[in-house]
Amino acid sequence: MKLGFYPGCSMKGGSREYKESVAAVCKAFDIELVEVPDWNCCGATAAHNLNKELALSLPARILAQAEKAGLSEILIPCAACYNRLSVTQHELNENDKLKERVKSILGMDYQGTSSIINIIQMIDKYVLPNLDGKVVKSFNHLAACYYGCLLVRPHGILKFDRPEDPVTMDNVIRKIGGSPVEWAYKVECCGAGLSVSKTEAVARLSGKIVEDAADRGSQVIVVACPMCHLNLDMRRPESNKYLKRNIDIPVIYITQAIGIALGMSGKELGLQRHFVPVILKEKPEEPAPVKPAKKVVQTQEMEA
Amino acid sequence: MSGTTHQTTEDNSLSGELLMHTHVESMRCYQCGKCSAGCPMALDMEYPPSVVMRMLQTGDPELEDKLLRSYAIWVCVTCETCFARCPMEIDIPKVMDYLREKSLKMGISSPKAKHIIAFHRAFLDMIDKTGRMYELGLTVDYKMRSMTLGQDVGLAPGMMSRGKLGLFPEMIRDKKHIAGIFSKTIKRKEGGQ
Amino acid sequence: MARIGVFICHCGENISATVDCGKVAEVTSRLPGVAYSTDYKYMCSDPGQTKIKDAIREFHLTGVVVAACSPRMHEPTFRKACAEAGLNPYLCEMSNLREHCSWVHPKGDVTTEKAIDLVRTLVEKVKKNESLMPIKVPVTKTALVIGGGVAGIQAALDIANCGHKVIMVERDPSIGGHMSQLSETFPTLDCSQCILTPRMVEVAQHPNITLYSYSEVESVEGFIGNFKVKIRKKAKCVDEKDCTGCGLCTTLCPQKKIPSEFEQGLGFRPAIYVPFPQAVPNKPVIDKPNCTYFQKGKCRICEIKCPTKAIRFDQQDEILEVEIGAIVLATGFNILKTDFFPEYGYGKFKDVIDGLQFERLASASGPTLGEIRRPSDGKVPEKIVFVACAGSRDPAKGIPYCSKICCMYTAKHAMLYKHKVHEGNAYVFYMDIRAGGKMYEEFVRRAIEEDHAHYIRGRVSRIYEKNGKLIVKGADTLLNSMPVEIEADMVVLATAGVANDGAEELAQKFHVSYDGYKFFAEAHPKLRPVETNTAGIFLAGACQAPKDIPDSVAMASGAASKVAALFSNDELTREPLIAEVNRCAPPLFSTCTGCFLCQLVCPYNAIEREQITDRSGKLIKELAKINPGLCQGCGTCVALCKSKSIDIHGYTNAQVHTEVLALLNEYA
Amino acid sequence: MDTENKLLKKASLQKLIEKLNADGKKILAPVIKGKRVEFGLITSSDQMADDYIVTNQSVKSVAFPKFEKLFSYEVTKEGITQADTGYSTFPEFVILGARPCDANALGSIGAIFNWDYHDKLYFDRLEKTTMISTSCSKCDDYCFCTSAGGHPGSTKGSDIQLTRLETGDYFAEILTEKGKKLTSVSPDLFETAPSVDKSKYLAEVPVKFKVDEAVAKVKTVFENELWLDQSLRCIGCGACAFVCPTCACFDIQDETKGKNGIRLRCWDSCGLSLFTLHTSGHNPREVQSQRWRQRIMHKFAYMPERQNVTGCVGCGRCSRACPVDMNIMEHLINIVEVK
Amino acid sequence: MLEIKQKARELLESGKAQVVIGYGKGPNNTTRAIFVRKPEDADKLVLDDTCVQNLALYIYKHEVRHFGKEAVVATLPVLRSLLQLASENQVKDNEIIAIAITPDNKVVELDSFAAIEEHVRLFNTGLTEDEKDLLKKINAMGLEERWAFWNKEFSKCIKCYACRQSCPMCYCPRCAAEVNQPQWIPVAAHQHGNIEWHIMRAMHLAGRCINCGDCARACPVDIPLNLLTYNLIEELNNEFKYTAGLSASQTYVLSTWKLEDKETFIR
Repeated sequence: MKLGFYPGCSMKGGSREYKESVAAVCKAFDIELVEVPDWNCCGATAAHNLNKELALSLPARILAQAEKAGLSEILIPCAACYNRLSVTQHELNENDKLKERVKSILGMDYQGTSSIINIIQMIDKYVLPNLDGKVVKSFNHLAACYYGCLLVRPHGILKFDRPEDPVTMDNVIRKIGGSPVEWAYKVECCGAGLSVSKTEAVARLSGKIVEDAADRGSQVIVVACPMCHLNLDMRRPESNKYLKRNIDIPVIYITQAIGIALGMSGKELGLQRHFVPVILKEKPEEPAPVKPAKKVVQTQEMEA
Repeated sequence: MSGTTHQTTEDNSLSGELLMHTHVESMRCYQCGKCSAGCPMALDMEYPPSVVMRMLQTGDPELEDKLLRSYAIWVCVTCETCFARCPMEIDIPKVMDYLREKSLKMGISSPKAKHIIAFHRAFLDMIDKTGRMYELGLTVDYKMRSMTLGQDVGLAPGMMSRGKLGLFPEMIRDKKHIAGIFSKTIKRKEGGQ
Repeated sequence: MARIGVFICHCGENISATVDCGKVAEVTSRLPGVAYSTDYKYMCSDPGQTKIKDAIREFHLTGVVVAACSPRMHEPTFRKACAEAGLNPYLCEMSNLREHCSWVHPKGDVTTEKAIDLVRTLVEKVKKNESLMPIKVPVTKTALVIGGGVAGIQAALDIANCGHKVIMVERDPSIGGHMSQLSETFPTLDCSQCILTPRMVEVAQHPNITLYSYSEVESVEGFIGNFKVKIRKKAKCVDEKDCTGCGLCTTLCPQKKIPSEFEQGLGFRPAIYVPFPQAVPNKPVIDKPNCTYFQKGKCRICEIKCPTKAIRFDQQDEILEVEIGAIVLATGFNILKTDFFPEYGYGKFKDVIDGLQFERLASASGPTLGEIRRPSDGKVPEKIVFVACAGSRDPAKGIPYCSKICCMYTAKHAMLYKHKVHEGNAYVFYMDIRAGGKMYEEFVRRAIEEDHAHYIRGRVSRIYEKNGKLIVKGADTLLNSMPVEIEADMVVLATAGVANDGAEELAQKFHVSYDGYKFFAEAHPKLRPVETNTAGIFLAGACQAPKDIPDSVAMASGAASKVAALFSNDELTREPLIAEVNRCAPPLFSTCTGCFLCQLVCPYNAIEREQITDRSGKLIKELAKINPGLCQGCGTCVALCKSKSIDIHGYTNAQVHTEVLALLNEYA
Repeated sequence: MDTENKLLKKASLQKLIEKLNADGKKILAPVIKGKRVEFGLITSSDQMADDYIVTNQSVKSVAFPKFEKLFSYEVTKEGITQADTGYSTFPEFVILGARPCDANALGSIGAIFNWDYHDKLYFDRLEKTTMISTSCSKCDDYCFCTSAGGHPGSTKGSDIQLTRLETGDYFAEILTEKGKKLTSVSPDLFETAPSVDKSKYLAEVPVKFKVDEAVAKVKTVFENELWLDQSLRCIGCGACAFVCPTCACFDIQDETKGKNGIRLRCWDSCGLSLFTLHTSGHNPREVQSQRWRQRIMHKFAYMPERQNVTGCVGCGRCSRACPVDMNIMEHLINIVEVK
Repeated sequence: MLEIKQKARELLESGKAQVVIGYGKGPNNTTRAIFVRKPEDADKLVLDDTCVQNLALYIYKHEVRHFGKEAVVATLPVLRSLLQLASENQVKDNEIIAIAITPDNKVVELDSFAAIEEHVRLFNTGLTEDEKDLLKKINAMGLEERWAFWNKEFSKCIKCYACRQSCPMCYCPRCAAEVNQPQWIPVAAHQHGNIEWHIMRAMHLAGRCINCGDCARACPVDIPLNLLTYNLIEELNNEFKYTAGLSASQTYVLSTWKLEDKETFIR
């Protein structure tokens, strides 16, 4: 099958291993990725911080280009790009005046009919149903699935998973043999766009995320966003410094996790490109699990 | 607080302007503080989100001015946590976007935020020129603007060795189109950067 | 030919100051059909009334128009006077010259003209008035109280003490409601069970009260004074007469780990159980879905061991039909379900509990025997966080209203905790403190000042668990919204009070209206707070809106007094100003087409279907029929009837039509 | 009087119209109104419809309008005073281009309005009306005048009849004194006529049944099932009666305003269910088949009996107007064919 | 067409129906309603483009009901009429058999409201583009122009009540126009009486008209009466997403109230 594809800038640079692993996984499942022709940057945080119309026009151009190429469903693996494009589509669909204005800025027609999906939705929809028999190496690790902000918020627009306690990625990990850990920082912010301009804040925020993952015994942090990856991986020295601890949990993309389970090589998946070396420890043998008490269904009985 | 506090939104207050341009009703805020409680950057802000909303509610020009000059609006990372949990469903990130744009337009942005703004500008300039973000160029440009030459130098070789840093920017074919978009939006409003 | 008498009142100077009353009398005397017309200073006075009576007799009047003040006050006066003179009272109408004319216009010819118009309009109407007789509806003097919480108990006892029969229906195995779950009550901190239990026992022992516990209302028909109610008595599988309530069965039942509803899931009960020791009736029921015998076909331990052989596995639900004169709905409220707060981990973290659970922890009869111990590991919490407005005042979660009771019980909880765990720390996150009520504000201040509960003004953003602690992230909005992070051992959410399960179905069953939150709607928010739109059905307690014990009890007594007033007569006298579907000769029988669009709009459910059959019983036609016991004369059906087959007595189509024409000076 | 035959040149017709208008007479003639042809006031001959069988509505409203004030009254304390109608204010009408069947029909209505009571209103109006009919040069499937005692060139009820010749000129038969009087406004317009075989210009309307047979038969089939069969699809509206040139039923209504009121006569139809509804709620003609029977019986049994005329002239309007294709001719043939 | 005849014969032969209301041919090649009671007469049934009359009004006609169980050759307006009549308690479920045609020209027998509802869902039940255009045209007129237009149209009315009598929804045994105590609507066919009559009738059809167009077709003086109901149909569709005659159980839109009802139409 064919799927529209918007890689976004960072996939060409800082997170090329994400692209490599997305490509590898898609290939394994016969998904042909058709890049949006002559795509541009979505404008990221910078654009909407500085100028609203620009922040809408840049993503709108991408969508218009996709429409022109007849791409009805577009995979956007970068959570930030996914968010910007989704929000743009929503805002323009809600406001005809704005839509007209943006169309005139673009000098292009724009309908807003393409459906946009993020990487986890794509995996959920096209990979999981065909997973049977493909897993050659169980992903036997305690994994902290980190969703970040932009996959789940604003929920009213993205309508993806449960905004406070998402589970889709955990489910993917479980399906490939992994054990997702219960932890508290699934949707906390990593500091995102302030990585360069306010590194100390990012060190703090990312540090707390990494720390919680470590404290819960995670052996790997799984992400679905280049920005998150950057902050949790490349900024590890800074965050370790902030934490005054040396945490060496590797951070990998969800597609890399799937690739590993499919038996792909580290090189194929670009694991060597990470700052924190990807050394995956096996999940320890657990003592026979204590049978959890039967789930109590609380019923609030009332009079009559 | 001056004597002109607590105006209504019909006045030429900032909150009225917000209502008109973003449809966000700052008057809905009842100051529960859930936004500030959940804000990851609240510690760095001199006015956490709920205080920002309160300042808007007063309609006091002095407070509005303080707000537009604040560092808080720049340090907001638009993580949307506040909006996600706001019991009154107020789109605070949208408010922040608006305040930033206005602050910039009026040229009264917090000097403390100059690095952040410099980064954003460098970022946008890069897109303006190439259509896409190009990390090496962006870093160099940003460092020139922010005069933070020393910071993060250590990263470059690491990135380079991991194949994460291209030496040359990737350009899109229709650069004119992008330039056109810039000239019709951000440059139009700022009278050309 | 009509012979109308017109009586213009000066109302002292209230009317005559701006209206030329003599001229009004003079002009109207010339109207066709007017037999007598006069004016007088005080028509409502004895001499004034005598004038009317004399004129009726002397001029053989067929109708009377009194042009005076608002009919609200004196219509009964003049109608009574007419009746005394032998004229049907409904042939007398009042024109409101005072409020509608003299008080609102300056003196002048135009004002007098308007007065003439008003009188002429009514003269034309009265020509078409008909003699009416008040409607008498018999009253069955038995009340039905639905719900055995404190409101239902109060209402039942009050009615029963007036000497009337009461049937109480309770869904659960025991009466007592939420109040029986509470530890202590604000603002006095007296023991809830201690004050409630005697009342529960009183209900059980009252000769006028019949209690059907473990029962539900199946259907309701009829109208005020004459309801027919079907009650489903769910099978308890225990013979109430044979059972002595010894409790042996409950100790022998092999099923021991069923979460107790009464303990809010914090404790357990067997499958044959009495919900709590003070239950009324204090006889067990078998919870079929959890009973080994019912699920697996064997066990029967209770049956074998029962000393009085009271177990009846084959018992079936029983349907009772009762005749009822008035109904009190006291079905109470509920609290939010656990899936409501993902950001607080409500339902996910064991130590994030709700207020009712805390009540059970604090209750001496509760699962911890009154010691505050957290559910996860039984540890006594050293730090406890109370979150007020958990769900309330939260439009994003669909509950914009204030639940009213939480501020008070949260203060109480903080206090109880501090009384039991002296070295502990209690934090209360609040938005506003709403402590309106006698001794309420003082109570909250006591929690803060004497018991040192830390009140923080701000809403909690998130709670997560880490290393056995609950990390509560909030902000102090009184300190520039400074972030506050508390590592608590337990969190108590003051979850919003919401309408009870099944409230909507129940409301529809009883034809009472309800609001957007499914709380039952009162007939008038200020003046008829315990009545519903359906005559004869009253509200008590938190089924109408969240309320505390004193409010519930007061409302229950209010509803009871309404019932007692209704029962004070053998018959209900109703104004005959009600709607009626016309009748005519066969083959039509009525011009009603039987479309029943009227049935849909009647707010009082007064429209029934009547079948016209021939002698052999074959259906000829189905017609709308208005139940005079239910009709309130609102006229909605009249407006909707396309074939104009419905009329309201006193305001018939013909009367309204002629009034309009008369006002346009086009009277016939 | 004896008929005078004249020639009215095509151009003269226009002049005649002008003269009559100038003389204060109102001229009613068939005019095209959308898809229909109706009588309307004209001031010039080119306003007249040229190609039509009959007008959709009949000409009867000139003397029997759809509603008419009978008198006015005033209610006072003392009683009711009645004011007279404005009889004398009726304008003088000239009907130009009615078909022979229409002209004939006014006589049928007249027979009713002059039966047990002489209806002054009707006859006063008729008195002020001059009827110039035009003979029929064509007919359609609905026409059956020849079965109803008429024919396309019948002069009964006309004061003047025009027959169009191939030249476009008219052969004018001056039939009555009233007709003669009308020609006197401009006698020169009516030229001496050549000898004309009028029948050559007339449509051929086939005879479907004999009117006498129908009249005789109708009396015998009162209890027959055919009424039900015929009227099953009848929806009980008044369209047939209201377009019928001979239907004369009316309803009396009072309309009041203040103390004053007027009494009106309005068209009514025996096909409407309310027509015979009693105050008691009982309706002697309870179902539509009874009403349909009444309609036919009245026209073909009661009127011949009482007024010595049939109540149908065979114009076919009712069948054309009927929303559910009730065809009176077809139904009459059925009746005649009853064994 | 053959199938219709066959179906009708089947129904009559099996005794499932005692009368089939359908279309037949009259003299002059006209189309009319016929009432087939004998299987051999089923051959008289036709169904073509001229079969436009809404036969639903015959199902409750006393004389027709008298024959016994009715079947009706049901075009879309007939089916929608049946559903609307059902929602107004005028026909009962399983009382009538509808012989209907599917969009792919198959004859189907629908003997329950549920089946009719399902069948109706196969068709477009909104106003057609032509009808919408007409509505636009009339709404584009200014108030005064529109008033003049209707005044002119109504002046033609002769109060024959063909509009009412042809309408399946006008089933009242005593029409509001016939109420004479008091006389709300003047009987005479003068302007005032005509306007009141037609506006009253249109209002009584608000939310009930299923747009068969028979009122306009029946009018002997060609008043475009269905133009009056177009507007009502559109308004109710726009304001309440309500279309009459789609379900036997739908409650009358103008006498019910929902929380989500907007009140913007009150101007």
